[in-house]
Amino acid sequence: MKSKFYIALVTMFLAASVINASARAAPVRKKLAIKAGSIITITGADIRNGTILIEDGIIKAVGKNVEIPWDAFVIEAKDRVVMPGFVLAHTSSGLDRANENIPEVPFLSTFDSIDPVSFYFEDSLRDGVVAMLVLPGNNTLLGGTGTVVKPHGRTVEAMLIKRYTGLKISLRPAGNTSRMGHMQRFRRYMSDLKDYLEEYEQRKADAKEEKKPFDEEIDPRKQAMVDLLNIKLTAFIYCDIAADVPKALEIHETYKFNTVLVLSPDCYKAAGLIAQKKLPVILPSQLVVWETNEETNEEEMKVIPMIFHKAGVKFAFQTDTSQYGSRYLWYQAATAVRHGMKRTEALKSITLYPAQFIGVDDRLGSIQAGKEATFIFLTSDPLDAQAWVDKVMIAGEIVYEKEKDKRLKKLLEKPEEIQKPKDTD
Amino acid sequence: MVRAADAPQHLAIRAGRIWTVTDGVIKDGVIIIKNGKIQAVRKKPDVPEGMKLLDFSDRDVMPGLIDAHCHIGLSLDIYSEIDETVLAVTPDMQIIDAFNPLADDVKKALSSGVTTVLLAPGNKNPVAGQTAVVKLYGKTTKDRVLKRSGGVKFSLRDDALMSDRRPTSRAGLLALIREELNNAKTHKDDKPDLRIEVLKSVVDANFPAYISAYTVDEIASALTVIDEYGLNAVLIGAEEGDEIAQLIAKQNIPVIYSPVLLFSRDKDLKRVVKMADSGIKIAFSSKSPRTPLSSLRTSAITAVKYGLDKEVALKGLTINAAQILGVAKRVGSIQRGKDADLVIISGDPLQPTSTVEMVIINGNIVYQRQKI
Amino acid sequence: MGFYLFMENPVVIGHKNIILISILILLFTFTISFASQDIAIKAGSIITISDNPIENGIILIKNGKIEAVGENVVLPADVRLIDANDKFVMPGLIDAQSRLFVMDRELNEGRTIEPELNIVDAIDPFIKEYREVLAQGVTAVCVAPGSRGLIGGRSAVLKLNGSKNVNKMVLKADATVKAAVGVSTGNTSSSLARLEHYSSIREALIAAKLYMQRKEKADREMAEYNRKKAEYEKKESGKETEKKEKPKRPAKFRTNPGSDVLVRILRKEIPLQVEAHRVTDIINVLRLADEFGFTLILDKCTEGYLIADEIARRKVPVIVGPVSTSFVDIPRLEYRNHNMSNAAILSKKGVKTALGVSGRDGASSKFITLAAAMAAANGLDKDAALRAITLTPAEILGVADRIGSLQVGKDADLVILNGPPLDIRSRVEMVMIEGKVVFDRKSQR
Amino acid sequence: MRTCVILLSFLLLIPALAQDEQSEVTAIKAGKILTISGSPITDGIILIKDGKIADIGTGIEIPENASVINAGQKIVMPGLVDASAAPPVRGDLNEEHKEITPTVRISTALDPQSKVLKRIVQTGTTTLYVSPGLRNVIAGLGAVVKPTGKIPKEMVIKEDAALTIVMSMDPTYGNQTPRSQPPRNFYFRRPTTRMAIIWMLRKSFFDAQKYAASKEKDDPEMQILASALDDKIPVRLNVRRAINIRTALKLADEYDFQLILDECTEGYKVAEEIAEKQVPVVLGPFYYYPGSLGQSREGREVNWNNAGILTKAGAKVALTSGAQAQSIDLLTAAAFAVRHGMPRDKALKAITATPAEILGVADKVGTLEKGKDADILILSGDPLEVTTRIEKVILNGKIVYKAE
Repeated sequence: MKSKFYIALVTMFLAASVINASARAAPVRKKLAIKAGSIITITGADIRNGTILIEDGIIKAVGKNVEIPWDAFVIEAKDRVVMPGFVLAHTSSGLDRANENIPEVPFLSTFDSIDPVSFYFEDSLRDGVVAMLVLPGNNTLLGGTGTVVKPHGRTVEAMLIKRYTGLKISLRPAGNTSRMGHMQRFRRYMSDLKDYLEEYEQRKADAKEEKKPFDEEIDPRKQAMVDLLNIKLTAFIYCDIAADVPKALEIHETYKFNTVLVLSPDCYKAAGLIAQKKLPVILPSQLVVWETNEETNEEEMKVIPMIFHKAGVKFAFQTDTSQYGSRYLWYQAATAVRHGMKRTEALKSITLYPAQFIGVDDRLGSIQAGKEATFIFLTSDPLDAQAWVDKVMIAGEIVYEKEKDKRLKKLLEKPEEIQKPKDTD
Repeated sequence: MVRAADAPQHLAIRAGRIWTVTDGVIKDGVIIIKNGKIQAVRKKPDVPEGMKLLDFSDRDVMPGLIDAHCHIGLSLDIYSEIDETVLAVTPDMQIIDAFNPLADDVKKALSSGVTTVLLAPGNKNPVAGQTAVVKLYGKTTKDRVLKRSGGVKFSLRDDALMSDRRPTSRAGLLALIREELNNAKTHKDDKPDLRIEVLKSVVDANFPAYISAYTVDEIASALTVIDEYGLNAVLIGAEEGDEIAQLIAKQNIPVIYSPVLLFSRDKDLKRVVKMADSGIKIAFSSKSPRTPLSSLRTSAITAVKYGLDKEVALKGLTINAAQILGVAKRVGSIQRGKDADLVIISGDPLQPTSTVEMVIINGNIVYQRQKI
Repeated sequence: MGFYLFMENPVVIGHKNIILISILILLFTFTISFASQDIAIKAGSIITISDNPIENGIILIKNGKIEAVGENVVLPADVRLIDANDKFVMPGLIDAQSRLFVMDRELNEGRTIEPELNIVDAIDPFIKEYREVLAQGVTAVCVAPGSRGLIGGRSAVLKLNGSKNVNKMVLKADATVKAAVGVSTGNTSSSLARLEHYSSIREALIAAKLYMQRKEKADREMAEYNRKKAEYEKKESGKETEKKEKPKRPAKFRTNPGSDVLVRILRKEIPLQVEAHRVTDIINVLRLADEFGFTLILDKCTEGYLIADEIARRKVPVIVGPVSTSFVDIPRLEYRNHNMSNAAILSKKGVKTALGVSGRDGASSKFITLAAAMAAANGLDKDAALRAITLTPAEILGVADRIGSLQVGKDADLVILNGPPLDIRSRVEMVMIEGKVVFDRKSQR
Repeated sequence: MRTCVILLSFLLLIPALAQDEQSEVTAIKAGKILTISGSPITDGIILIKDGKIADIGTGIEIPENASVINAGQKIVMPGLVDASAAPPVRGDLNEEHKEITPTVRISTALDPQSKVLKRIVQTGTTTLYVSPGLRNVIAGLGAVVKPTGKIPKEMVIKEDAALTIVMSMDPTYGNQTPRSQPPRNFYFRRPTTRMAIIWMLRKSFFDAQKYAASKEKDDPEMQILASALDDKIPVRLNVRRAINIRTALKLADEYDFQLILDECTEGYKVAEEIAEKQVPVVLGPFYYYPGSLGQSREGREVNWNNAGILTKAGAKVALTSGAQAQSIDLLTAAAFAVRHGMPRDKALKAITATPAEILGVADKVGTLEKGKDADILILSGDPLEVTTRIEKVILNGKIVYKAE
């Protein structure tokens, strides 16, 4: 009787949420219980045959013997591995265009250029990513601010997790300008900003003195940089070569930014410097580079995550959709484990740490009571090459199921009838 | 400066040290020169009567230096005039036809102590043309030109690849060279063809092939070709030759090495040393105008700094070069009967602090250093 | 291998040289314990450069500085003794025309007036070449922006101490401001272009002069205002009678970092280092110096030997280089009248002459000794040649208080050789920077 | 204290390094040996004598002088064979002055110092096929090489392994018609369309047949084509679209030459036809999506399970790193092939035995059998796991790579 009432309620809820929930989404239950074969909590120990209790999309309890309320809807996942969804701390995909042509455009926001129907997001969901920070690309000195979204939803608003997060500063000189000029332009911008703020404060003070009302806003084109200076925004500084790292650190020191370093493969040389400053970094998608040993003339394999791991730097992985393997976050973690990284650390680097870097660790990144019920259901261990994402749940709502994934089917199965391919080329 | 015209018939040079190269260093010796040839090298400082004496008792004398590969006296704009690139295969081309003995750079070069050079076409043709061996001074063509045609220059360098002419690829380059050599091999004399005949004399191994190859793969393919056709070959450049030094030594192919001064990394500076150590006969070159002829000696000195045996270095500047170029009968050492090509130098020739003070070619004083 | 020891970041070990690394670690433990300890070097011959050479002398080093030099120096108890009885000791060499640490394609921003650029932003501390340069006894280099920019930016003097932290490498930032007049591009040079270089630099300096005056005026006004404001407020706090009207604040003076640098040149705070090759260009540059009275350093100065007297009369220092054109990849137009005796003639006429390699890449700086030797071969006397790659460049670049000679109080940057410095057979045995062994031949493979 | 600890560690290192020197006989003890040819051997021993496998199996007694590599419980498998790798050759891979260049042997231009080689060996590849580029209709002769040796002669283990012919659109790229403008260089030529490609092919085959019949034997190019036509040299046809695959199969029947299909992006569409003709397939690099790895316009209709579908149909498939994409290593390629539906054992064969057969070097490499080259990998775990790493690579009996 009572449960009937719930179902009715749920159908209403569904009707409401159908706008931003995709058609195949399962109904959101007020109370859910997931019985999982194994639970990877990230923060705590793994749990075999455990239960996760969810209420209104929030984790109420997780453990081996959590007692399930009579009115909870139970999801049986005995043969599944449940873990928090992957978090991607830096991407410039899913945008119609990653960069502006003008070097200094801090006032732009990716929120305005995210393309919700881009395949990128569909693929990301399939690959188990539940949150990503979309930042401008690396071709502009001050590229603009980023947006944290989930790869699910028909509109940017529906996808939105956190607006106005992080500002991209790229130390790679665009075109054929030099690094000297690039740094000069940056310092110029900052000194002009300083002048501007001084004058602004002066005017404010004058108004106060003359008892006049002061309603002058800060120039919206400068607002982002101002917020950077008073730590309302995080600076994501891109280093194109190792030699950029000392400069990034200098910027971090001088302006007291809240800094995350976005690194290119070459930057492994600077691991020591970064470790001293204890800055969080986002590793390049290419995890292995080769260096020619000048004595022996042999090619030596440098495993980037290991170098930073040994140096004691906290990092998150990122992916490159076009590249073999490294398009998957689990593959990145597995590669690190291959070369000797601790499994737990590797898993943290694709869940908890990126969540911390982009400031959503209060909701995502681990399975703990109080956090959002956002999981992926895997067919086997996440680092296993044969493991597939079977289901994705975001805030208690199943938003992806493999067997309903038509596109994946098309990519994996033989076409029914062999149609003659038309010759256009 | 003594004008070359009034060079005396007889000339005696007294020197603190005579670096004969072929038989050691003679202290306080005398060199007797007659009609531009070395008549005698004496161990005693006394000089016969009635002879013009140049007294350098506190100086050293060495044979004139030999630059085993350069493009001097060829033209003003060097980079356009040593490559005839319309055709890829031009064995019948002769560099001597482009040589201007009165060119400025030839005059300038006299102060460097270089007296003999190998002139070669550039690297842009797989089969580039015929080299020549000339002196930087001579009254007549006869005593200036040692060899009108010293051999055929081949190029396995990337420079020989062009986007609008065969060959465009390394594989194609080697296919082309094989094709040409095969044609030469199977050539019937009934239809005469100068180009093919020159190559025929090369594959018949009496006419030397100067093969320009710098990197390991270039040298490797050069060795393969040399081996396949049994060429009488000399490697030009061979900058990375140390990587396969044993193989070069095994086929005993001499090497005309690139200017050492073009390198700056220790690894590269030591390469020539490794090659010499594994028994390869080395000659130095300036590749002028890449580096001036005045830096030929500096190149050798730098090699010595990075471990090359001093004697090998000295020979690489003189007798070895002469042998590789096939002119050792006339130049390359201070010996009775050879041309009187001498350099008077302020000290040990392989010290950077010593300077060339006088240069003598065929008994003529062609350069004398002024006090500043 | 000694130089590995002072890198901030750990050496990543290749599977081949494990043993070597463990030796390193051994060395490391020792150096740690020696770092703070006093060092004494017993030397067969000490080439002080500043004073006469000392036979069988001792150099005492206390925390990185030279404590004492001489025949009879009293040694403290727990001193670490380095025996160099049969060896030569001289100050670390300086290449005043280096490209070491500067990344390719980062030398120039454009053919413009950009004094504000700073070469330090183009430094790559992670390059390996510096070890080879160090192994030849070079302990400091001056790197300047390239010659494409008319006023290319500020140069810096760097130490080869192996630090990966750029700020720790820099011995002196803003050592000079680099300018170039009449440097050909693409090996074509027109006298008109050369004149244009000269005049646009001149215009920049004139503009800077006006800027300076405006700035000073603005400062005066601001001071005046503050004074007025102060007494006005005093009145305010006083009784309400005879209220004076409130002083108006002058408009804020917008500073221009670029012009600020030029102002420092005009105030002789930074010397202007001008690359000029031909006589006409050199004369023009000298005229500029006369007109604006800044501190001038002539760079390259290829045809300087033709007007040595002119240069000498104005007491303008010169950094000559390259000594032999073989250090320039392809002979450029400016070097047509290159003369190996340039340095010799200039210094004979009493010009303060330093030597530079001005090679085609960073590693070329290792040839500085060769350059000196060749200058010596062409008439520069040997002592002057040695001075020209140690103390003279230090003086010209304004770092003579720290490096350039073996004098009490200077940094212990020194080289130990097994023979006279200019002899080709001599080998560098050990190199020290601020008392630390940064190169040691014994620990080489 | 610290010092002596280090000293100790450093003394302990010496024997470990001493092992590097190869003595006459080497023996590998391993927990599990994947021979590929037969069923896996547990606790087996491999004896290596002058670069070849002298013996393999269980309970083989090890000679005194033998130096022993104890692989403990690790997994041992044959060195990988890459049937289409990035060629260790500098510059242009095609001789572009004309479209038909059978005499071009890519092996003559091999660069022994190539970084590609030194890297590829560390990812487990011990044999690779080097092919000319794809810009010519008949591009030239490829060779099978090993990443060792100082000159090409020492590297090549099979000269003239296959004649590379390109039926994809690549040869048309850059060719222009002389109508709009007067010909400025040799790129004003055929083919500019697919039909012209096929036409040029037929023509050269036709000429080759004529040549084979005639007395005059003085044309090296025709000589090679002729020997391809009477099965002395296999023909490796680069095709992507299904229609081209069909044409290729047709041509093979028509001129009957020994056909190998190269790249074969749309092979899954015509799997049965390929299988029934028993034509081996060398798959190109794996593409997630069109345009992802810079492949040509033809790679539009990709299927992640191309390999799986072809194998299921019964075709002989080799997985490759693919000339363009150097970021791929063969083990990963196999792991993903399995992920996308290829049977596990087939995937393992597809990077060892099968390519060896296709390249005609099965007598030397591809499996762990007595008498074959001692190209051996020692792995930390299952070869198809991303978390598994290569501990040692042994090439011709010598350890060429050792993980730190």
